[in-house]
Amino acid sequence: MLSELSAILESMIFTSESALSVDRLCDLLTEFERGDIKSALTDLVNSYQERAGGFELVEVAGGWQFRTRPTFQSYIVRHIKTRSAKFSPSALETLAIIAYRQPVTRAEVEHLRGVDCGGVLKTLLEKHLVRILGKKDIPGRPLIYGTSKEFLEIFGLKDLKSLPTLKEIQALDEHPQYERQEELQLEPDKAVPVEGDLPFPDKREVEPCSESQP
Amino acid sequence: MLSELSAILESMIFTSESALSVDRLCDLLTEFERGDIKSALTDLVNSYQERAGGFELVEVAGGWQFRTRPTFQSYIVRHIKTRSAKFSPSALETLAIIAYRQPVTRAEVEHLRGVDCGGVLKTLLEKHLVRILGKKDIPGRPLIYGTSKEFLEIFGLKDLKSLPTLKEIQALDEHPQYERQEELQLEPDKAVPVEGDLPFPDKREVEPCSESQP
Amino acid sequence: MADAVPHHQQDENLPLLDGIHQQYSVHLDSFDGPMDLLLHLIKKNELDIYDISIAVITRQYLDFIKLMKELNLEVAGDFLVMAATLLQIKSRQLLPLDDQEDPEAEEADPRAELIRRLLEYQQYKEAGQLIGARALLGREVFARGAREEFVAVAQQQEGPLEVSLFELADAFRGLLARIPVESFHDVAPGDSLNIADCINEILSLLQEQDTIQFDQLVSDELTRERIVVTFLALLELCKLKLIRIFQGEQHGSIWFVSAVATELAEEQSTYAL
Repeated sequence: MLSELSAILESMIFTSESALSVDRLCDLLTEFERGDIKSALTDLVNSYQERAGGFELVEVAGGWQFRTRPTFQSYIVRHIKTRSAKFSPSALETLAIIAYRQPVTRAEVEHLRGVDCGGVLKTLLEKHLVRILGKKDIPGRPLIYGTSKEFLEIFGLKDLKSLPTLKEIQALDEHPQYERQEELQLEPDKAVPVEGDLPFPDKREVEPCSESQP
Repeated sequence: MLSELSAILESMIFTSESALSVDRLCDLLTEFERGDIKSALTDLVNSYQERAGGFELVEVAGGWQFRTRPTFQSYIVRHIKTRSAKFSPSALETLAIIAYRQPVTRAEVEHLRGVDCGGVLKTLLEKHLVRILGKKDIPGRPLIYGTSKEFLEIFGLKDLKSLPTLKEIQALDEHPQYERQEELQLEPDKAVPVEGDLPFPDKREVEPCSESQP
Repeated sequence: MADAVPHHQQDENLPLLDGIHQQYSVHLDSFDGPMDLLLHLIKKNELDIYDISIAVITRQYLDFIKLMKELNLEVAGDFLVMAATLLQIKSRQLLPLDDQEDPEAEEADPRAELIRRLLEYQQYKEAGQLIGARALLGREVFARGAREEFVAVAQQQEGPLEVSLFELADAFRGLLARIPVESFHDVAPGDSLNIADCINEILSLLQEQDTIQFDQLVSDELTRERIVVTFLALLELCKLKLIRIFQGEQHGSIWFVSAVATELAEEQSTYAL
């Protein structure tokens, strides 16, 4: 079992993006003595030493940081090198144009994006997300592009019809149109007070109460 | 002292940006048996439990990740900015409906909440908490929504089965065989894939119980 | 007398509004819709949700909408739809049951559908509260903050991922922003570099080593001109398909390799997304 202070220090060093110096830790933890913080740190270092786990607490660049042991680098790299890559914004944009506008030529994609798309297009072709559908029957016979089966698989789409239309995405911003019912007479027999001069000027000032109504 | 395998696993999980699943670990560590990997993971979890340090090894979104204990939040926020994870009651309500009822359409969510949900839904999509699963095979082919991996990660859920159990609904009257939301024309034969796995009690099987009213 | 008129008006309104105020003193903002308001009224009146008095609920619900209007709050259409539903249920309760109608097809209790919706809504509302009360990542619990520094290097050795032209340009922009303005003026116009020289320089460097880091190319003389020329040279090399550009991680260092050397390996590798 670690001491409370050791656990606190551990949580702070763990979440910090860079190494945390003793000075900084003392500044942050004013309720603890500097001496206690230092000895709690020593306890932590020792406990990681004894444990001989995958990482340890080391002093680097004048601060404390958790670092994996060099022994395990070969294992760590296995994960890092094969992990899934994220789409770059331009790749995603180009892919979106091809998906929604297919069959489409490179010139059309570039006209929409306003930039050269050769590189992105090549990457998308290499990743088998986009395929060449054929050649357009216009002067120059440019290649026409469309999305592939892999594209559907990656986005979990049954078919191209399942692609959400731009209209549907825009519809999220629209509220269903109700008829204006200002004149709806809810209880015509009761007089509605004048709208101005209310005894409570702001709705935020209406206080909540612990309602217990018999 | 930890075992070699435990230390290897620890180093890999420690450096991974997101939770690492057992499947992924087994794929990467072909020289070890799946059973050994699983028991080494259990050893690790136990060792962190006993240690009661600043962070622990938890299972989220189908994988393993180191996370700080909630107790230390007040210390951690002294030096790092919290990612503003603010959820309004309406966002949580909508998220709950989507989580328990997925795949679900916007119309179904709005019927349950009695209010337009376009804006909330868009925010949840932008925050990657909700994703579009496809389109429903009914007239109009509305989009269907479900929760994402990020949802599980942020809410610290192992999987959808770990969602808190819904309070059981007392059987209403002598007509328990009603169709759910008949006016929405849900296809009763359309099997909902995840629902069987959800902690949502099927109303048709719920026995009348003497329930204390709020 | 001039200011007595509004006072008088206020006094007249006070009793009624006070009554409403006391009955419904709640955060008006806090209702997430008509279902939420209905649940609140049911709890407030300590009604059995399975046997709610439509008369009581409808009356209070309509009073509430009126209050919202009096406070100049925009009453969302959803609230009015529910008002109509309540009024419809109320009127159906008043009507005698028509024996001619098929009793099987019609719900015996006109409230049944509403009660069902309320119960289900309550379920999700509570579930939402439970979910929201969890220790959330980035709010109560946190993942590791630091990145392992050797990872970028290891990445480059083992199997780099492709980087987009955009990220390359962004790295270039970032580099330009870092250069002090003075160094721009320091460049003597006489010894300006040309792109062809720079291309040859890069190609000869690539013969000596497998990979070059972008920063490495410009580290010797960090001037605006040098960076611009190097960048243009790299773009030209890219266009000629003589080099390939990689980035280990997002915002990580950018590396160049000779395209000729990697062609074989490239064909064998599969692209993971």
